[in-house]
Amino acid sequence: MNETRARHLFRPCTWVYVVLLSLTFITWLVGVNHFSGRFFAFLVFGFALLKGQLIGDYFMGLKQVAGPWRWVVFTWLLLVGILISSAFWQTV
Amino acid sequence: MSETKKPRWPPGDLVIWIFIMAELLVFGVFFATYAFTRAHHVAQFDTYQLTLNRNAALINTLALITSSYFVVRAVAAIRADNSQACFRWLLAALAMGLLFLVVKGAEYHHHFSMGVNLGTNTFYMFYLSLTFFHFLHVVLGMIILLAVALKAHRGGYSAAEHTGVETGASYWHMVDLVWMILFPLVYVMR
Amino acid sequence: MKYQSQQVAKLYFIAAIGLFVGQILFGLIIGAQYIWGDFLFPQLPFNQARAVHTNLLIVWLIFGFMGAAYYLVPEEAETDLVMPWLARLMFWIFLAAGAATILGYIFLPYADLAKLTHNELWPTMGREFLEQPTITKLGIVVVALAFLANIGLTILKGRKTVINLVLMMGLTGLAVFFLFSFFNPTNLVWDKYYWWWVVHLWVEGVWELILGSILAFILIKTTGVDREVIEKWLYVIIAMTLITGIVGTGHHYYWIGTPEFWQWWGSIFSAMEPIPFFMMTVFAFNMVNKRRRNHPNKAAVLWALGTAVMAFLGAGVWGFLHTLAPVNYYTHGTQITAAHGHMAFYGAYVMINLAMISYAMPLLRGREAANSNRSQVWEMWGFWLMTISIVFITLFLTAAGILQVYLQRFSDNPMPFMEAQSKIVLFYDLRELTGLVFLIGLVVYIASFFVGAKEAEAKTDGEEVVTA
Amino acid sequence: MAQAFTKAMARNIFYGGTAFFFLLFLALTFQTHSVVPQRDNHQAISDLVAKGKQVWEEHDCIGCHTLLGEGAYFAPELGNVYKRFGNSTDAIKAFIASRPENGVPGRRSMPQFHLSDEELTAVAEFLKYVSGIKTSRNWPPTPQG
Repeated sequence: MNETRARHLFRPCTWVYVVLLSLTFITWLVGVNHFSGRFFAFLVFGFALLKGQLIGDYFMGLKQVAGPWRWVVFTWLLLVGILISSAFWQTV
Repeated sequence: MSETKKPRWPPGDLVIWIFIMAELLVFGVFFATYAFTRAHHVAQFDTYQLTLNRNAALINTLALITSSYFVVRAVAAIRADNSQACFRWLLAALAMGLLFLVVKGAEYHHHFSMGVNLGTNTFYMFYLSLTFFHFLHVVLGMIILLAVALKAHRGGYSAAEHTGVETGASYWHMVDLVWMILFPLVYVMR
Repeated sequence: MKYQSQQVAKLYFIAAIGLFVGQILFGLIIGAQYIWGDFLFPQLPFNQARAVHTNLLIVWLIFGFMGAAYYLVPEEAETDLVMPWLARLMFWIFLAAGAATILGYIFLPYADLAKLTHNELWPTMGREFLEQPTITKLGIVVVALAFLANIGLTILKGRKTVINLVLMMGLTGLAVFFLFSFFNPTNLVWDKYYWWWVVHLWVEGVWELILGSILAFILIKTTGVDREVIEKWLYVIIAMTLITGIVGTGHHYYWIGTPEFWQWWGSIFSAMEPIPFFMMTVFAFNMVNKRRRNHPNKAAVLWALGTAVMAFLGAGVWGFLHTLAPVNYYTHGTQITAAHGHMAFYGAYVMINLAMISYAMPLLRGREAANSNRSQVWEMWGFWLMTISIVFITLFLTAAGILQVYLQRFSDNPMPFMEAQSKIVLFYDLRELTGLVFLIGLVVYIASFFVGAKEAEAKTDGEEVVTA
Repeated sequence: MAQAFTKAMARNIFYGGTAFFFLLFLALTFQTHSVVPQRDNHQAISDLVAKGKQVWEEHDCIGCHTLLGEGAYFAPELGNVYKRFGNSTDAIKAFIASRPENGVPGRRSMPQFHLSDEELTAVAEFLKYVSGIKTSRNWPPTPQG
């Protein structure tokens, strides 16, 4: 079990790392340029949720898990996503 | 490949996952409260958000992501039974954590020298509370990683038994995960 | 009972129940004063009778905790208590000091009690729940130190179990945080701020360690579930308790001159406080479902499960009801608080004490494992009468509170306090009637110690049963 | 169960979590200490106010009244009584001094404490000081307390 997991982990995690960095840069670009409004706010927020899911799946290793624990991070992101979105929808 | 049997449990000791869920819950509530409070004070939040340093936040986000990545490599190393590599990756991760603390500390120093505190206004109340609460989690996570690193250095883990590494790693990723939301929420979205 | 020195617990349990009766009688008196304002006036003004009601509660709960510790610590440590004589001596000192203080509340005007005990030398009196004269407070510290030394040394000498360690931490915390009762600055904000370090960090902090460890002990004994499993859960539950409860203190810092940020911190963390209570309920029922044996003391199991449920309702649900700052803005200092206080104290601390007494008393009185069936039936009647009464007391006080909030704080023309009170007297009537039922329940409970005392012990069908 | 859910880890989280959150609590307390002086009306604290607090305590006023919402719920809130009584310490003194010895038939009544004039002044000054404490959102919600 551990060996299979290790083989899965090594390469994908580096790839994920690069994606995380890229998304962060885009978020930063939006930030330093003070881009505002629904499109940009939800763009970076969507990136944030995606990054969270990647961290959960690949860094925390939840992708390898079967059953309810597989969805811990996803559920959290979903709830937080809904709550924050509903608060921001009308006010950005 | 061997799709035979995925484990039912996440890596690390299950107790840490109960703790992680509790932490995520607290942060989640904190985030939602921030968002809904902002909706009532949009002008104030948008004004004072501009006083934050997005470059510092960028460095910190990169630091945490990199740190998390190093921790992933540390876990991979111990699964390959390489204690010393595991130790080195963890040290690298700790260095990134330290970078986070220094940058964040500089940000706090800037704000405090401007006379900002929890009572200044609602935005700063949230900014300071959220980031400081997270800051303390970085400190705690680093203490855990340090303990794990030292044990790895002593050869306390092996490919067969390294629950401790996975436990510490899971916690550290949670600290990272929370920051992924915090960064755009507090620094960017407007 | 395995060790002779555990016998000392019996004294403490008897005193606890005796003081419990006093507490309830004075509860009925002040309940009556809510209806007939001049009842016993001016001989026994409300404030003095209330001090008796609340102080007796605290004292008897502490007697119960001490008794529980004297019973449980030797059994867990697998060794006799190091100084049973000290436990006996401290019992009489504590009882005498407690009784003298209570009699002072009843028979002296409070100001005279303050003068008599030279409160001016070190003023600590006259703060809610800390009404005791300074000399009594010092006495409590002495008793607590002797008590901690006694059980601490016993634990050190014997087997160190998680239950003993957690209990010891809880009791030590109880003593340590009590020291803040000696800090009484003129600045009211700080007075109140640190007053909560006694009150909140007791009941939503260290007392819950005591509660958790006693509950874990009873569950190990009555279900036969593996100690390892129970201790693990104990750690998780108390971890959650303190993680949420310590910063949760902030829910007392909303309106006392402390800064606004406490409204956020307090609301967020105290909103999590029901979680450990919920976990405790799940845990208790789980353990009982997984039991390896049917313990003949069904009453003790009932009390243990009752504790878990009622603590969740009283502390968890009723606490959550008014813990968020925007709600608390209106409910702070009304009958809502009283409603929560009654169910939380009963559900968490009264019931855990009665659970422990229920488990230990038959053994202390020479039974093999349990009382006779008839005695247990009486005890369970006591359980239901008291528990259902407290539920209704809580509901009536909640109704009174909602109405009070509306009339006095929320409506367009806020009413003066006394006028609002006169509108809600119906609920005080109902509360008092329910209080009488509670008293009947208490009498039935006490009777259970005497009925069927000569009859044979209750037996279960078989010792090793239920494997699902 | 293949999964390790170990007692040792549960213990570590208990100790670590407790220490962590207690330190957090201390940090917030520290912050509170730096902010409270701007709102606690400490400049109004005099010897007379200190004396008044002692009179307040030695008659167990908190056993019936609430003060900033804390205490018993048998009698009115007094954190704002100075304002409710028209910003008058004399009105407070007069009220306390005039309580009937044997109460009011059928109704709640404050006891007659036989306070000296100095004590009356002190307790009134204490209540005046309390009314100057700046509470969040100016609690209580209405002048009625």
